[in-house]
Amino acid sequence: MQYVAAKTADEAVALLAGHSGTARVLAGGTDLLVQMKSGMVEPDLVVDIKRIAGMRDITPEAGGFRVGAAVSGAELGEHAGVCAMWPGVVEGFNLIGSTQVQGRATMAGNLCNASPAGDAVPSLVAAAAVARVQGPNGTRDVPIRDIPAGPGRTTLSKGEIVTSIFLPARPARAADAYLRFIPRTEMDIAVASAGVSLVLAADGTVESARVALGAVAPTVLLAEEAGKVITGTRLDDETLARMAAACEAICKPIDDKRGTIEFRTRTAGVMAKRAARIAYDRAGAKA
Amino acid sequence: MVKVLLWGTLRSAADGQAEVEVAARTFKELLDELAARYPGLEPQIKRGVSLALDGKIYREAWFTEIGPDSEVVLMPYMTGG
Amino acid sequence: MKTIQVSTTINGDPAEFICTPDETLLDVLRNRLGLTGSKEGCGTGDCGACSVTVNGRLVCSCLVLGAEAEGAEISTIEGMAEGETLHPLQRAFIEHAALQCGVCTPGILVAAKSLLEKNPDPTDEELRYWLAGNLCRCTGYDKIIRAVQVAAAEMRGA
Amino acid sequence: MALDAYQKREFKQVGTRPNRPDGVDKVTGRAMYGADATAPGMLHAKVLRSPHAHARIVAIDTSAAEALPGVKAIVTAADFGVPEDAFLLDVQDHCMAREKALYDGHAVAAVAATSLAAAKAALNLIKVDYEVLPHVTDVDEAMKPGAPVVQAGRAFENVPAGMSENVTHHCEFGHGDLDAGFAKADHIIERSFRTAATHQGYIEPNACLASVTSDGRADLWVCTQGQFFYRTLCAAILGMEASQLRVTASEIGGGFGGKTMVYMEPVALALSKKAGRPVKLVLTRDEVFRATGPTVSSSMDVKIGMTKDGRITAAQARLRYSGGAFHCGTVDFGAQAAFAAYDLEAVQTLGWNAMTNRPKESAYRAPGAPLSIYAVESVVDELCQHFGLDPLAVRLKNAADKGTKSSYGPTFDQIGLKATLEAAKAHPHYAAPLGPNQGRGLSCGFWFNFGGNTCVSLSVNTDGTVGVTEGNPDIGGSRASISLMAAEELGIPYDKIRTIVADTSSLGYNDVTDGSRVTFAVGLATIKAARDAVQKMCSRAAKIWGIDEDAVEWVDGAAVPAGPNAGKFPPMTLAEIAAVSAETGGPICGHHEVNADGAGVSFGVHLCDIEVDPETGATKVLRYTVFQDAGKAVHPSYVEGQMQGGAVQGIGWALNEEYIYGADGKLQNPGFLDYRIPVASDLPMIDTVILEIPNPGHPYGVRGVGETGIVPPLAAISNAVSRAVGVRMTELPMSPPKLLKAIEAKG
Repeated sequence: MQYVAAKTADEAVALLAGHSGTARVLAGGTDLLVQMKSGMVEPDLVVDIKRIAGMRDITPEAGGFRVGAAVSGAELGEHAGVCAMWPGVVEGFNLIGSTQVQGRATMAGNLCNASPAGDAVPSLVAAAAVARVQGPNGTRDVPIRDIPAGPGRTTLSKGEIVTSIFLPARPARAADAYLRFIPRTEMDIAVASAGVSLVLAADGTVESARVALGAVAPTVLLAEEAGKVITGTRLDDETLARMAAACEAICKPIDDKRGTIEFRTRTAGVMAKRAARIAYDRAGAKA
Repeated sequence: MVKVLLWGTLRSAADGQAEVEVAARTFKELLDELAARYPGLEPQIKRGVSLALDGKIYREAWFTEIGPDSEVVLMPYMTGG
Repeated sequence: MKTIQVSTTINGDPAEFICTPDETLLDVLRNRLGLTGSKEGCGTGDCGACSVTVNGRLVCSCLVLGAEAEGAEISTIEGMAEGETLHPLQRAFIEHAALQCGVCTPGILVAAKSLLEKNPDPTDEELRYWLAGNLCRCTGYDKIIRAVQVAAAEMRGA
Repeated sequence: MALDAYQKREFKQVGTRPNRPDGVDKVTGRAMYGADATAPGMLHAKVLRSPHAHARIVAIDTSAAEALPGVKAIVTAADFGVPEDAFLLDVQDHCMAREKALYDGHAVAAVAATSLAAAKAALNLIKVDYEVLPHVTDVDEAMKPGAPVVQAGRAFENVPAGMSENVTHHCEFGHGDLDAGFAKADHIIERSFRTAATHQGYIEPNACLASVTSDGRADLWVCTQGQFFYRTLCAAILGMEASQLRVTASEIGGGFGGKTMVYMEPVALALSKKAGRPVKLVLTRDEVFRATGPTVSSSMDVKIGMTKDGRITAAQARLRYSGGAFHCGTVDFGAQAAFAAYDLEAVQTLGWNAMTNRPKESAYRAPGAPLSIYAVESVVDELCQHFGLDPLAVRLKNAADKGTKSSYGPTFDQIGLKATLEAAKAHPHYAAPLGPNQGRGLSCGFWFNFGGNTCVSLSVNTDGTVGVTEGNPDIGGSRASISLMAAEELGIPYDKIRTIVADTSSLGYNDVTDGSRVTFAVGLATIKAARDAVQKMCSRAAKIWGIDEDAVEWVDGAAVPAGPNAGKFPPMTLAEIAAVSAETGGPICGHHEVNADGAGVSFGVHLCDIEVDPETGATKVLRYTVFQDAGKAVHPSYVEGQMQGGAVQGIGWALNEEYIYGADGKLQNPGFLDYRIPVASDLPMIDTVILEIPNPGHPYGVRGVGETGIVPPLAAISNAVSRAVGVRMTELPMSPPKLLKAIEAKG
């Protein structure tokens, strides 16, 4: 195996594009090193992108924030601006692993690992965040939703890397939230999860909402119907029950050691309605 | 004579008796006598037994003296974690 | 596999080592530098026994490549006491029986120290969540939480 | 006067909380554990493991691996003999599969190479030709006629005819007329329970460093609960004489029973012998889960009859345990312990062990008892609910006491159950209010405890300090407790004593650190070794004073003239006597060797409050209190630590920990990510109440405390959860999917 700490994104792209064997990008390494330890992957080339200028920066842009691909959970969690604007994105990302893992893990890595249960992804989908992808043919912006192709697979082409994630600007009365279900309080993979981002109208009703569900399908689901159900409401119990039902209706989970189809479906709805409530209260508090 | 209480699974090897009487002054004599009188008990005795004497459990201790009125209970060999 | 030469600072002292590209920082510390205080309980970031700080960030050294340590400042359990003087956390762990077998203890101490540097007065809940990645099978965590709070109070001068 | 019998006394040091002697090493990273040792020329070993749950090994071709540069030795079962002794054969077969791979993860070959990378690469080059066989991993399935036979011809003579060949063992305990007893009951509840296998979950993976030299001598450095037993097993498997194999116990990173058995140590020795170099073998966490530990899994039926005023009239339990692919007698302990807390006229417990394609069971804290007591305490709780009776009052009404004929035969001597129950009843926790979706559970627990083979040597140094040499690895602060007892007996300060754990060549045989035996038995031997030294010191003082040695007493760390000579000479301290020991007859040492009995059974009661999220089945432990009889708490902090640690392991077992097997017979969760032991944020503080009802069989009244603490949590939590959700739970762990299903089925 060869290890290269790339100095520029161009260098990283060139290395990855030009390599014929198994190549992997190393950002936080919290998935890659585990896979290497277990023998799941034996890369011939590992390209470390943490030393590329800008990769560890969080930069204000167009009223929102651009988060470099190598920004760790701990770093994002310490950024007051992002925490205020996108609390749900931060809390989703910060739920990954332990404090120790937070010192290393990255959102881009969580996204590109393409686990249906990745905790950073539902909130990013709900936030309509956009990944900037650089490859041999240049740079393109891709909605987060379109990056994962299935468990462990992405839509990125050979040589392409995510260099940053853009969190768009928000109106004042807006907030988001993320909840996942795990059997313990920490250190587990989500059994079902939900990210909810919403904007309130001046009268305190929901003006628009995006709901995303994790761990209940091969990729994160955007629950469009659930978002519609809560739009125009104040999230009374009856609305939330309908929203949960709308979420359950689109779940296509698997049975495995972490949960049953029935359980995942049920808890996805519960997480969604609870996350919606939190986002709603947060947005209301800002108003 | 000493009365020895046998646990359930051993009783079939001792003509169905729950309690047998043997002439013994020590554990060693007791185990030898049991094995001689009831050969069906021998495999378990070889694997190991503990003995409770008046409520106190002994794992080995051949020469522990048994009084005529002592309560003697045969138990599986104890281990732990 | 071609080895890589790496220059770092470990516990305040310059350190150089060579490692293979797939070798973890934990392997380097334990096998190449003789710093066996960091323990491997899982090798997959699930137990925290190998906790160290890299440039001030708490990490599992089993999830860092040795090669990534180039130019970094690393702190391990071996650097926690100053000479003969134990860190207040170390002293509190002994005085309050916060260890039994002791194999998780180095990682927990490194992690707790890292928290108190950020937050000198954590609640029990903040402390428990911070330490959730440090498994202890012996103590049930009770005495660990108490000992960290005792040390935190002492460090605050309370 | 029997010196080993309990005598009431005022303690000066026992009962205090000094710093542990290994503390500084452990907080500075200096302590040397299993994987921390190296040796010149050391090789690294890796084990090849079966990917199949059950397969005949048709052929193994190691030639390509042997040809790999850096590979120095490869061993398979062909490198070992076939022991005649059935127990030893099982131990060896577990370390290295002989004819069949019996479970997923079973070792089939091992490689020693100059680097770990080379050893790993070599594993990939070993070709094993398997004939995959049908497998069975569930105990009830394994007992059915026609089940795949794990090993043939292994049943004991006590197994009734006509059962599946997997059933190796059967037991029955109890007394009285069950039919008559059940006829007297106002209500009878019969329920079936299941528990998953769990792992001891020690944080330090098994590790050893083996060095065999060409003259046949060998050294083994290993994390173990018992270096002497490891020596016995390794020497027998390798055909060595015990004196030629020195085993040194490293510091041990947790064991809980799981490090009482060899798993790969004989393999490391065989590799070292073959390669002619030291070999280090460290298991990965995945290997620890797949091929060491775990507990039995179980399926159980319990039937109990009760009168409406809360008296149990008859009780019966049928226990089906599986200890994996080998014979296992753990069901004996489960069957004996099941009803130990109760004074019963009619009681019967029946047990069976069935082999399954799982790793060989290893002891785990009070092996077998937590399961059967979980089932019994659940049914007792449900009967209390049925009659609307207070669960503590019902337990007190039926509690075993001095003079009770126990459910396993003997009549109890002094026991602490009633005092423990009374303490729980009087505790504010029992009366605290509960909120919605919350429930309170309680359970009794019991463990036998034992003593065993113990040898201690105590040397008085010429500077007035004392060394204690004992032979049991310190897994929870025992060196501190041993030093305290020596200090108490000698009358010198605790910090003048250093207790060390000896290797197998430096001391007589000591049984493994198990059965909660160390503070009891090693403590007893230490006290007696100290008394032996005291007698010698009194004799030296008598000679110096020119008086009869019977006229010298030991008071507060000094020889004092007594009787007719009282006051004639000033006291002579231990340091003063030691300083002139060369002049008065040579070194002064005390020794004691014993196979200790009379450990004294131990009871505990746990109280816990749980809140259940009715929408997800998530549980939260809100409050937890442990009440346990310690006989005498030598170092109360470490007694509390045992109680807290045991409780939390039990919480894990009750709520989330389990071995999950797929339809393919493979373990699905061999890692800390999906084998979910409790993390700090899952738990509240664990309150403890230590009771001290002296054990008549120990000079200081000490009872073992290490194991009882894991027994009550399973039922205490299940009872709390069942009460919180209004559904009786009968399967462990009560993971959220199971709990939510039960809640939704209730409607």
